[in-house]
Formats: sequence, structure tokens, C-alpha cells
Amino acid sequence: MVEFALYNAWLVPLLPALAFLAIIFLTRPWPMLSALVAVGGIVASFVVSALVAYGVFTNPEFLEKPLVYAVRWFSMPGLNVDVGIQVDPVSAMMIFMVTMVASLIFIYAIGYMKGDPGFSVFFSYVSLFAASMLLLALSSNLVEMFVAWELVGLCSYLLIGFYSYKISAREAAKKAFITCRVADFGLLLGLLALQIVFGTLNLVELSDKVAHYEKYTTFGVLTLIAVLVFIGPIGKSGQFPLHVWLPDAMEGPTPVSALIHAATMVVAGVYLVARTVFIFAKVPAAMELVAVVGAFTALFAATIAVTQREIKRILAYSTVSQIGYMMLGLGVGSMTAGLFHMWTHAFFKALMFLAAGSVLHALHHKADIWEMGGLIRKMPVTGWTFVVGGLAIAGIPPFAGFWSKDEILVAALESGHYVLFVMAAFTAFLTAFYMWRLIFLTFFGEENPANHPHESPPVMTVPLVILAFLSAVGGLVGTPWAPVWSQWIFFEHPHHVEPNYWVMIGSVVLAAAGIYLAYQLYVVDKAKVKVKELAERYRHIYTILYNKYYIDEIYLWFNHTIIDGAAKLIYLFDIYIIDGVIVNGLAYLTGLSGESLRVLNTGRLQNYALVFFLGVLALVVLLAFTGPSSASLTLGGVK
Amino acid sequence: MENFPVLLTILLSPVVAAIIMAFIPREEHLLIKCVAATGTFISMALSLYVFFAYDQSLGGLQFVQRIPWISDLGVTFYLGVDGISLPMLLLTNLLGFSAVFSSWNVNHRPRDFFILFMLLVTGVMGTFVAQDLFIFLLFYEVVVIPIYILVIIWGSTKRVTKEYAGMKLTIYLLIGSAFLLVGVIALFMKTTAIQGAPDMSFEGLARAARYLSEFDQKWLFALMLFGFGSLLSMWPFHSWSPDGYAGAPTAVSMIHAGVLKKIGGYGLIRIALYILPAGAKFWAPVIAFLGVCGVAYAALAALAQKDLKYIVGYSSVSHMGYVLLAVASLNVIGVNGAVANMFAHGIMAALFFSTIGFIYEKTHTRWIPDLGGLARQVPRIAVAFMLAALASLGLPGLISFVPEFTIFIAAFKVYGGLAVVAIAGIIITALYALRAGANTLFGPPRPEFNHLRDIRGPEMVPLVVLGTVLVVGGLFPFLLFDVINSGVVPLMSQIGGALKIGGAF
Amino acid sequence: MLPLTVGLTHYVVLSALLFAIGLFGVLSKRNAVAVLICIELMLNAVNINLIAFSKYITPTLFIGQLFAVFVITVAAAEVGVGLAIIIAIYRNRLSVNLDDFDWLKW
Amino acid sequence: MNVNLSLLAPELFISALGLAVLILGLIVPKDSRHGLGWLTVFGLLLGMGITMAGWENQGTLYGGLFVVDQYAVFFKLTFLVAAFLVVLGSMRYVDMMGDQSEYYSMILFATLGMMVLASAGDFMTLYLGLELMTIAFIVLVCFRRNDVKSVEAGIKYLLLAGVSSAVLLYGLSLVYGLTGTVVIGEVGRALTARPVPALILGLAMLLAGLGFKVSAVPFHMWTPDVYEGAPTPVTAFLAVGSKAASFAVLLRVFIGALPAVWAHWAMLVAVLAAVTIIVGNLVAIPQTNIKRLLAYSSIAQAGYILVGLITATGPGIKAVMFYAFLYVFATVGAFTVVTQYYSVTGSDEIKDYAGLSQRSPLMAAVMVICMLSMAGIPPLAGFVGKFYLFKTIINDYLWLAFIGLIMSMVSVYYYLKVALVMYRDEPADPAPIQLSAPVALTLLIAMIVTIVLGVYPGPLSEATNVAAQSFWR
Repeated sequence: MVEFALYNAWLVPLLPALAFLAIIFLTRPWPMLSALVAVGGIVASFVVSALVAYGVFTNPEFLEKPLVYAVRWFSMPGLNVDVGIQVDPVSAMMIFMVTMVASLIFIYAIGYMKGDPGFSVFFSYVSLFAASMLLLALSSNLVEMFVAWELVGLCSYLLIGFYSYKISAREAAKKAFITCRVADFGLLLGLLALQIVFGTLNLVELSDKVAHYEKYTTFGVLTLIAVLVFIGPIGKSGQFPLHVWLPDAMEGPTPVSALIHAATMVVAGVYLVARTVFIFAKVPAAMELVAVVGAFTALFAATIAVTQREIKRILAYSTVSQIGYMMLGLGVGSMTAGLFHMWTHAFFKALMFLAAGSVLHALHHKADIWEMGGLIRKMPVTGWTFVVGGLAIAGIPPFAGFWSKDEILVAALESGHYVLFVMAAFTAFLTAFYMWRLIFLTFFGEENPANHPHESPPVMTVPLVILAFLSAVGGLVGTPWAPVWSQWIFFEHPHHVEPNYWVMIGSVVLAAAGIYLAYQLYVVDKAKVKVKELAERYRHIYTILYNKYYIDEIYLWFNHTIIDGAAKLIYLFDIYIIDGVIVNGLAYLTGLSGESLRVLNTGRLQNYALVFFLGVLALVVLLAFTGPSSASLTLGGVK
Repeated sequence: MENFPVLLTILLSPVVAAIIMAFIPREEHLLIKCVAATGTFISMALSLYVFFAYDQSLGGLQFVQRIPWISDLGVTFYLGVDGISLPMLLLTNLLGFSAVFSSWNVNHRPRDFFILFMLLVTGVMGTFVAQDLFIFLLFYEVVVIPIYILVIIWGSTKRVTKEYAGMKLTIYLLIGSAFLLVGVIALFMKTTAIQGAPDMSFEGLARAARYLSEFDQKWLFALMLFGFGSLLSMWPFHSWSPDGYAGAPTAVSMIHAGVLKKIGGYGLIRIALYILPAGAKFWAPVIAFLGVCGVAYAALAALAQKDLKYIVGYSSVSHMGYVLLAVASLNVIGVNGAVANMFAHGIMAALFFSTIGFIYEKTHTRWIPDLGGLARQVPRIAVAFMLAALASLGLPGLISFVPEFTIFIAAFKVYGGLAVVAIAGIIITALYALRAGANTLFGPPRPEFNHLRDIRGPEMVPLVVLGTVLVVGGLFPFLLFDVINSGVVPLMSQIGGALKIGGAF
Repeated sequence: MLPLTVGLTHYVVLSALLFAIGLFGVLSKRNAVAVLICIELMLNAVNINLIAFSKYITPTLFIGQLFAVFVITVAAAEVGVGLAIIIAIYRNRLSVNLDDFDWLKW
Repeated sequence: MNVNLSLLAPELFISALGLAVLILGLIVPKDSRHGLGWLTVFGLLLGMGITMAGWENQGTLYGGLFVVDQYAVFFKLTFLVAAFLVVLGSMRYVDMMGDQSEYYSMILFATLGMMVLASAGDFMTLYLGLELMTIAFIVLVCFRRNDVKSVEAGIKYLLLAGVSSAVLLYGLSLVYGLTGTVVIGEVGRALTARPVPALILGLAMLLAGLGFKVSAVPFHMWTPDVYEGAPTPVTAFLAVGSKAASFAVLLRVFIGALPAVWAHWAMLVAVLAAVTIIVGNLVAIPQTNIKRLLAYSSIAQAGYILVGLITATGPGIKAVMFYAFLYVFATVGAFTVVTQYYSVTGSDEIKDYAGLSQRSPLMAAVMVICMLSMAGIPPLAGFVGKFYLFKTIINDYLWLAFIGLIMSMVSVYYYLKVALVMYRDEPADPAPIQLSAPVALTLLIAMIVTIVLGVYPGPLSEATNVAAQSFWR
């Protein structure tokens, strides 16, 4: 059984893909059936993934050598591309996590999407989404990975724009795709360069060759390649400065947000860096870049999240921030820590999004947290599970987030990145603050009489409970005292950390401080006087933060003024210069010369005779004064 | 089946259909359309058969037919397909068949329409199966008049009148072909002088052209480049393309953008590059530069458009820039990519034009600000549109990704920075393709389009046929590439010596 | 008075002059009949040439003379047709002034 | 002197036919003169048969005055085919015009003149043939003697042809004076390469005189006016027969008699060809009358045919013959449509051709195909013809090839304007045009031959090769 799963891991992406096809072509008219197909697909995929994971994590051979099987996709002299499946601990962990979270989200969506006219279509899209992500996780080849990568982008486009009749959804979807496209341009260049330099994009071969890159290329080129490759994750994982699409991605249905933010799309970037870490490891400068971008994004997004009012938007910035953490972990050389945070984050972020979805569902899509309050009384399951998520993300032990965040902090400190460490630590404080600000404003305090909340149906709450459980205990696989995680997920050699109690204590203190501050400002101070005062006093900072540093506006300006301006200019050049002056001008001249020559035919017989004799004269002159030699010079002919 | 003249049958099937149609009373619309569909279907089925029956391991020309034709010009009626022409033949027939159904609602003089259309398809097919330069030329311009008449009668007047568009399309391409013709005649005379006997077959010309002086190769190639290049809408000789497509009826836009302009690319590879490799080597940087200019320039110009057809028109100029860039890389990967990209773009552009045709037919507008929210009212059109748009931006999993990828590899390897500009084109492409899609299909539905009827029945054929090819070709690129590769490798190895003279590649 | 020997040159010059006069007439006369006559002058210049050449260059053969006979004959036929046309056009337009005949132009 | 009359059989037959038609016209009652057309048609067919039968029968008569070689035979066939098609296509038109017997006999005599021209071995025969043809044409041009335009065209043709004949003759007399012979072959042997002034003058005058007949610029001024004014079938015959015959003799004179000064005239002819192509095509663009448009286009065509003369080689001669032959079908096809349309609507204005494709698809198709053949668009005959023409000069006169081919594509512009009107516009009167059988037959022949020669020119190419080789024998 396990053997079968290991050697047929291609079933993992295939099953949801088949679900997609089945829904699109067969079951679309019957919503419940479609949902069943989709859930069936992903659950079956989860089962296979679980078996694969079991097979991998009970067999240390996989640490030495991944299991790869591939078929030829296309080939020509000088370019062979195989598509295949690469099963190793990292991919096994990834598919296990993705299928698990996705299964829960799918089930949740049955409740959430009930009654939507696009119910079946929704399930087909999410199935494709899951399939793409799983393919990405299992890819044995960077081209294949890029394909999956783009398909993930496509699905996000379709799902973010699911409510396509809304202009905001339409624009958000477009923004997501194009922003990622900009990043993919870098990634594509990186892949092309890898192919050209090393002659392969097969992960295993590539890692062998990169290990001795001196034979193929210079250090500088490899650095450039690494940087180019990293541009892709910057976009897909919403790192600064290409994070702008992620918060807007809220426009999709909430399960989609959960899927995008927790388990699939955004962590694809992290996963890609982890997959190609053998390149980054060779070029410290690129590694530094990853770390710096990660740390900066973490802090940057956290500051924005502090001022936001929409529930999903806050979660979105928190995602950006948390992914910054993961990047930081990867960048400071600990793939273990980075992926560990990805693992825990998947649970608690999925949890929080689904819980937020439950809230929105109850409040009929009223999203401003300032208009909520006291919901925990009417929605206990949603509320308490959210609290679990909040504890996890804030980094309160023993919840999942604590362990992974701690590991990243330790890794940053131990590798000597003190500045980044401080940034990360401060971010931890901010995270705790804004997340609990959200929790306090939403679930505690006074109820808003305008709201008539009710608890969501079990099909939605059961996944919440499961995720809450996972958020609580998911980190226990990687405690410093029982480092199961780091024995399996590592690069080059197991990354074993001695427990650093100072960091642990420090991070808990920071988190607690953040929660406490939020408590003071939003629960104790019932009228929120203090908060308003603060906002008033630091009005400029508040405005900048609330407007997300105006980055969207800058991009919008660039897009509308520079790009569209250039487009307009080129278009005008095309129709007025190339077409107008040159093409039509030549045509006009031709016609004009016809018109003017035509006038010579006056109709007067004697004019004709005159022309005739002038013609004879011209011939005589030509003959007499231009001998064959001079004529041949100008006209050719006589040799 | 051994001696069955399958290529000739493919070629003549639409002609026979046209002749039959000529004797059908002009009121019998449905019958006429059915005959047209049958004629193109036979061609399509047979070309699918040829595509899959082609023995890749053997390579070279297959299904060959050779009849002495004009002795003093060394012309033989020489048909055959190899890995390069086969995809183009298949493409032509896929598009021809689809286009018949895209024109299913033509009720104004349908008999004339379909007769001319059959001639058009035949002409295009002929260029791809001809293995003799003279026969190639005979087919090369068969299409001129059908296209012109189709445009002026069934076209549409927007920014420019359809009369202007048709005339510009026609004259522009003919002027281009005049240069080509000078080149061909000069080449013929020079090779005849070298060989002592005339031979117009591609192989014969290539054999003799090896002994041409470098200078001759260069200027002859320049002429061919201009001729084929303007057909391929090579920047800056592209301006016929957006106007022409905008003015043309759907089926003509499909065929023209889909396959006809590919004759330019095909000719560039199969004739110019094959026969005059040293010339190609000299001009390659220029071709690359013009290709890149075309990519960037046309993509930006497409961004500024508000008429759907103009968007696709400029986009096809932009995509042909990739083909030029690929050809200019002068290596196996690049030429593979060029041929594959022509195929991919053909399918994609045809689906695009077909869909726009339906949108126009139903809403009577192509002006994007007047559209919006169609996805709710006509979901199938929306699916077709999005498929085409996504293929246009090179989405992996659809047919155009792998060709573009190979082109990028080849071009990046040879031209480095220049290629980066071209690759950046994918961003702009995404921008305009998605913007067009978004503004046409999404957003609030408009009440005036509530009554629209989605495509159904015969109207679905283009979506089904082309959509299937888009996806299947995208998921299984080896189907396409193995065939192409079997044609490209021998071609490149034959001219490999000439390309290596300077050792640059 | 110088001894005057008339040679080939003189005939050729005469012929050329005659041709030029005829040419001048063709270009300047407005009357269709006059133009027809001027054409006859040009043809006669040719005849002078032919006969002179025949006499001086091929004295034993009568090629030139023969040719001239043909020219005269054909010219007569041409004039016949020409006059008929002039009459026809006069009937239509009541004019034989060539300047009036410019309905066909451009 | 032993005269092999079998060599003269085609000429004898055609002159007998011409006379018979003329005389029968006097005998036959007015209402049955219609049959004269059929008599002419079948007579011409028989004439073709006789000519064809003499394909292998070569020789010279009267000490070189009359040459029968395959070159001449080929051209004679061309003329007979042209006459055949013109007569076949114009019978209805002629019945409307009246005076059938004169018309048909004049056509036949013009044909006879052309045949004589093609066989002309010396200057006298040349002159006789030329004038026979010209005078017959003068009569034909003003055949509609009550039509002002027809008569005006007649007088223009008469006077200008007279002037050009005089110039030609003067040139001939100078050449005779220089060489002492009028037999073309002997002239060729006698001439030396030294260009004395008299030779220069003679050369220029010959070129002008024959250039007039083929309507090469700047000797083309008469062409549009006469083509417009003349009855349309006559225009057609003038455009094909007269032009082809003049080319036949042009080649004969320049390549046969003046090879010694080839270096001098080749350059001149190249310039003339270029100017003719350019002017003809450019001025055709703004034309609004279909006949004038075709006239300018035929001027341009003359320019193309001149290209074949430049190299004075076998392939050049062959190209001229090939082109002249296919040109017959294209031109007669187009003009037959014009004739037919005129007899239905009474108009030659292009704008009145609106909707022709719906009133008569065949006529519209023939018009377009014939015009495009003239433009040299593959796969029509004109393309092959141009290929043959330009391949002779491509090495030495590349610039001319560029001019020629680019201008031929420009010419598509004005041809397509006609197509535009015929195909796009709705007809003012939607009634279908009924074609009589002979007209339909003419149109079909023109169309099919134009296409077939374009697609499969092999046999004609062989025949012209053989004929071109006979030129020097």
C-alpha cells in the first residue's frame, strides 16, 4: 500500500485534476455532486499523500536519495525536459500539509459557498488549484514546477475574480496575475539561465551540477541567477515590493483566501526557494538578499496590519509578514526553520481565515472590525478557535507558531544577523498586537446591535476545530527537545539547535506584551479614547500606514501614466508616423504622380505628335551622347 | 494506401467543395455551409492522418509526389511534407474547418463567401506542401484576391474602412512579394548558372546555393527577408496587420492571422534560411533586433487599443516578433521554437478572432468600453475568450508556453540582453490580454446584453476544436515537438556548415 | 557660277528638309487635311531618300525604287481612308480643326 | 523562281476568307448577315489548323522577303487565336452595330497584315504588312461612324499612325542607305558596330516607329484615346493583335538586323521599358473609364514585353512570345466583358460596374482573373510570363526587375478598384445578365487558358522554346 503510494505519487495531483475535469464536463449542473467530487478528489489525494508521507518518514533512505520517476515531456537536441515526480521528505511534507489543509478548506467551503450560483464552478477551480499546487510540490523539474507555478497563478486569478461581476474582484484578480507575472519574468530568466548554463532543469541533476558550478560558470553569474530565481518567490509569496496583490486577493470567497494564504499559493515561493536552496547556498549574497527581503517584509507588513480595519485585510498583511519570516528563516541558512514555519503557519492561518469567513458569513460580509464586537458569545466555536489561532501566531507556547518562530529567531541570531533578528523580534511583538487587536475588537467587547450573528453550521465549524487542534499541537513535531522535524527537513546536514532559552523567553515576553497592549487599548479602554488619541497624534504615520505606504498608488501611477502613456505614444506613432506618413504617404505619392502624369494626355492630337518627336529626339540624344560604356555604368547590361 | 495521393487529396478537397458549391442555388444556405464543412473536414481528417502517420524516425520528406512540370525552369510539381511543413498543414486545416463554423451565421451571399474561402484555404495549404519554389510561389498568392474580396464584402468598417483595410493588406503584401520575387528570380538564375541545369526544388536550390558568393547570399537573403518578413508583419513592416484584421471578416482574420502570415515564417525557415544560410547568418542580428522591436512595440501598441480586433492584431505582430527572434538565433532549439510558436499562435489567434467574431455578431460592437460583464450572459464565449487570452500570454499548460520557452532559451543564449527585452514582453502581453478579458467579460453585466444567446450547436465547433488543440498541445508538447524536431534537425545539420563559418554560434 | 555636281548628300539634305517641313506642318497646322498633306510630305521625303540611296548605293538593284513605289501606293490608300474619316468627322462636328477634337483625353 | 506556295497557305487562306466575307456581305440579305460571324469564326479556326499544320514547314520566299519559321508561325497562331476570340466575343455587338461584312473582313485583313508582319523578311514586306494592318485598324477604329468618339479616335489614330509610319520609313531608308540592302538578315551581316550618325538617327527612328505601334512611352499618347474611342472589340484586337504583331517585327528588326549595335539599343530599350512600365501603371491609377484603364494597363504591358527584347537572346525571344500569347487571352477576356457589359448598360464607366458579380458571376470572375494575370499574380499565366521575362535581365538589369515587379504590384491597386466595384457594391439593376453562347465561350476560354497557362505552362513553354530557336535558323 505504502509502496504503491510511493511509486504512484502522481496520483496526488492527478486526483484533484480529475475532479476538476469531472466537474467541468459532467457534474456541473448538480452542485452537491460537484462538491462531493471535489472533496472526494482531495480527500483521496490526502490519503495517498499520507501514505507517501508515511512511507518517506519511516524510511531514512529518502534523506540520501529522493525517489524520482519521470517521463519525457518534450525534447530536442540541447533541450530535454522531463516531467516527473520527486518524492523526498520536503515534498512529502508539503503534499501532506497541502492536502490536509485543502481537504478541510474544501469541506468548509461546502457550507460557506452554499447557495452560490457558481457553486460547482467554484469547486472545479479549487480542485484545479489544489492539483496545481500538488504538482508544484512534487515536481522533479523546474520547468514542470514553473508550469505548476503558473497554473497556481491562473487558479488564483480565477478564484480571486470569482465574483467577476464585481469590479473590485475583477481588478484584484488581474492585479494578482500581473504582479505575479512581473515576478515570473525574473524567475523565467533565472530558469533560462540555469538551462543555458547547466543544460538541465532537472532538480537532482541541477543540484549535482551546481555543487561544482565552477566548471560551468562564474560566481557572479550564479549570483545573478539566484537573484533572478528569487524574484519569482518575491511575487508569488507577496514579498516587498511585489506584495501589493496579496491583500487585494481578499476579493475572492473566503475559502479561497484561506487556500491561497495558508497552504498553497503564497508558500509556493517559499517552497521554490527551499527546492532551489542548493543554488542559494552557493552564493551568500543571494542568501543575504532573501533574508533581508524576508525580514523587511515581515516588519513592513506588520506595521501596515496594525492600522487596517477589514478583518481579512489584516489577516492578509499578517500572511505577508509571516511569509517574510519564512524567507528570513531560509535566508539565514535554516531551511528547516523556514519550512517549519510554513508548516505551522498553514494550520493557524487557514484556521484564522476560515474563522474570519465564518464571521463574514454570519455578518453578511460586513468586514470592518470596528463594527463587530462581542461575537464570541453568539459564535463560540468560531471565536475560540480563532483565539487558538491568535495564540499560535503570536507565538505563545505551546501553540504551533511559537516553535517555528522561535526556531527562525534562533537561526537569525546564531548566523549573526543581529539587525534582522531585532527586526524579527519587533515584528513578533507587532504581530501579537495587531492580531489580538483584531480578536479583541471582533470577538470581545460590546456587541454591535446592528449585527445578528449566528454560529455557522457544523460543516464549517468542524474543520475549524480540527485546524485549531492542529494549530495547537502542530508545532510539537519540531520542539528543540524532540527535533523530529529537523531530522527530516534540512539542507545538506541536519540542523540541530540547542534550545536557546533566552530567545524563547524573550519572544514569549514580546508576544505577551503585544497581547497586553492590545488588551489595554481595546478591551480595558472601552471607549477606545486612547487609540483615537494615538491615531490623532501620529496622524501622518497613521495615514501612511493606513494607506499601505502608498505603494499601490505608486504602482497605479506607474501603470497608468508610464506604461499606458508609452502605449498611447507608440500607438500614435504607429498610426501617424509609420502608417500615416510612410505607408499612406507612399501610397498618396504614387496616386499623385499618376494624377499629374495623366494631365499630359491633353487630348490634343498635335501635342501627342510633339511628344512623339520629342521622344525621338530624346532617343537620338541618348544614343549620341551616352555610348554603351557609360550607359552600362549607370544602367548595367553590357559586360 | 501506399500510393494514394493523400496530399493532393487534402489540397483538392476544398477546391472540389468550391466547385460543387458553384452549382448549388444561392438560396440553399445550409447546404452550402454543409458542403464547405465537409470539404474542409476531409482535408482536416486527412491531414491529421498524415500528421500521425508521418514516420518521425525516418524524417525527411514523406508522402512525396513529384511530376515534371516546366522543364526549362526545372520545375517539378513536387509535394511533400516534413517536420516543418506538417504542423503548418495541420494548422491550416484545423483553422479552415473551424473557420467554416465561425462563419456559420454568414447569411449575406454565403455561396460567394464559402467559395472564396475554400480557395483561400487551398492556397495556404499549397504553400506548405510545395517542395518546389515555383510551385510555392504559385500558391503563395492564390489567396490575394479571395482575401481582398472577402474583406470588402463581408468585412467591417471601424477605425478604417474595410475598403482601405483590404487594399492595404493586399498591396502591402504584394509589394513585399515583389521584392521576394526579384530575389527568387535572381537566385534561380544564379543557381542555374552554377549547376548548369535549372532546378527549382528546395533541395536543388540549396545544393547549388552553397556555391554562391557570400555577397550574393547576403543580398538575396535581404530580399527574401523583406518579402517574407512583411508577410510575417515584421516590424516596421507590420502596419497592414492590425488594420487588415480589423477590417476582415472573422474567417479571414482567423486564416490570415492564424496561418497565412505564418507562410512568412515558414518561408523564412524553409526557403531563406535553408537555401541561403550564409546570408541568414549575416542578417540574423538585424532580424533579432527587428523581432525584439516588434515584440515590445506591438505589445505596447496593443495596450493602447480599445477595439478587440486591434488588440489581437497588434498582439499577433508582437508574437511574430518571437518567431523572428527564434529564427535569428539560428540554432536547432530556436527553429523548433519558431515553428512550434507559429503553430501555437495560429491556434490561439484563430480562437481569439473566432470568439471576437461571435461577440461582434451578437453585440454588434467590438469597442471595449461598450462591453463588459459578458461572462454571465454568454459563459461559453467567455471561456473561449479566456482560453485564447491565456494562451496568448503564454500560460503553461496551454499550447504557447513551451514554444515560447524554447524560443527564450535559444534567444537568450545567443542574444542575451536583447532577448531579455523580448521576454519582458510577456508582462505587457499579460497586461493587455487580461485587461481585454477583464473589461469585456467581467465586471457588472450590462442589461442591454441580457437577451444574448450563447454560442451553441455549430458555433461551438471552433471552441471545441481549437480549445482541444490548445490544451492537448499544451499538456503534451512532445506531440508537436517530435514532429517539428524531425524536420528541423536535418535542416539545421545541412546548413550547419555554413552557419559555422564565422564560428559565432 | 561654281560647277555644281549634285551628290548623294544633296538628296539626303533635301529629303531631311522636306521631312522637317512636313514635320513642322504636322505640328503646327490646325486643319486636318493640311496635316494629312504634311504627312504626305514626310513620306515623300522618305521616297527621295530611298531613290537617292538606290541610285548611289545600289545602282544595279532597284530596291529603293521598288520600295518607293510601295510607299506611294500605300500612302494613297492611307489618304483615301483619311479623307473619308475627315468627312465623317466633319459631318459629326462640323469642323476639321484638330483643336476641337479633344473629347477623348486624360 | 520556284515559289513554295504551301508556305503561304495561311496568308492565302485568310485573304481569301476576308474577300469572301466582304463579297458575301453584299450578296447575303441584311437579316442573315449574322452568319458571316460564324463563317469568320470557323474560317479562323480552319486558318489556325492550316497554320498549325505548317509548324514543321519552314523556309523563305522571294529571296528572303518572306520568312516562314516557327517564330513566325507561332505569332501567326497568336494572331489567329486573338482574332478568333475577338470575333467570337463580339458577334452580338457587331450585329447591333451593323455592317457585319465590312467589320469581319477588316478584322481578317488586319489579321492578314499581322501575319505578313510576322513573316516579314525585309523592310518592304514589313512596311506592307504594317500598313495593311494599320489601315484596316483605322477603318475599324472609326467603325461606329456616327459616334463622335469613335471618329475622333479614328482621326487621331490615322494621323498619328501616319506620322509614325513616316518616321519609321525614314529610319528604314537610312538603314538601307547605310547597308545597301533591305533584307533583314543581310542588313544584320552588313552593319558594323561603328555607330555613325545616320545609324543613330535610323535606330532612334525605328525604335520610335515601332514603339508607337506597341505603345511604348513616350510614343504611347494615342493609345488611351484610341482605345477609349474605338468600338470595344476593335480595342481588344488593337491591344493584342497590333501589339503582338509589332513586337514580332520589333524583335525581327532589332535582333535580326541590328545585333551589331545591340550594346547601343539595349540600354535604350531598358530605359523605354522602365518608363513605359512606370507611366502606364501610374496613370492607370486615376482612371475612371474601364477602357482607358485597360489602355494604360496595356501600355504597361508593352513595357513588360519590351523587357524580353533587351538581352536579344533566345530566352528573351521566348519570353516575349510566351507573354504575347498569354496576353491575348487576358486582354481579350477583359475586353469581352467590357463589350458585353457595354451592350447591356451602354456605359464604360467603372462606377457602373457595380454589382456585376451578382448580375453575372462569370463576367466578374473573368474580369478579375484576366486583370490579375496582367498584373502577374500567381498562379495566373501572367506570373509565369513575367518570370520568363525578368529572368533574362535579372543579372544585368536588376534595377529594371525591381521597377517592373514593384510596379506590377502597384497595378493590382487599380485592378482591385474595379474588383471592388464589381464585388462589393449592389447592382443598380439586379437582373442577371444573359450571356449568349459565343460570349460565354469566349469568356470561358480566356479564363481557363489564363489559369491553365499559369498553373501548367509546360507545353506552351516547350513550344515557345522551339519557336525561339528557329529565329536564327
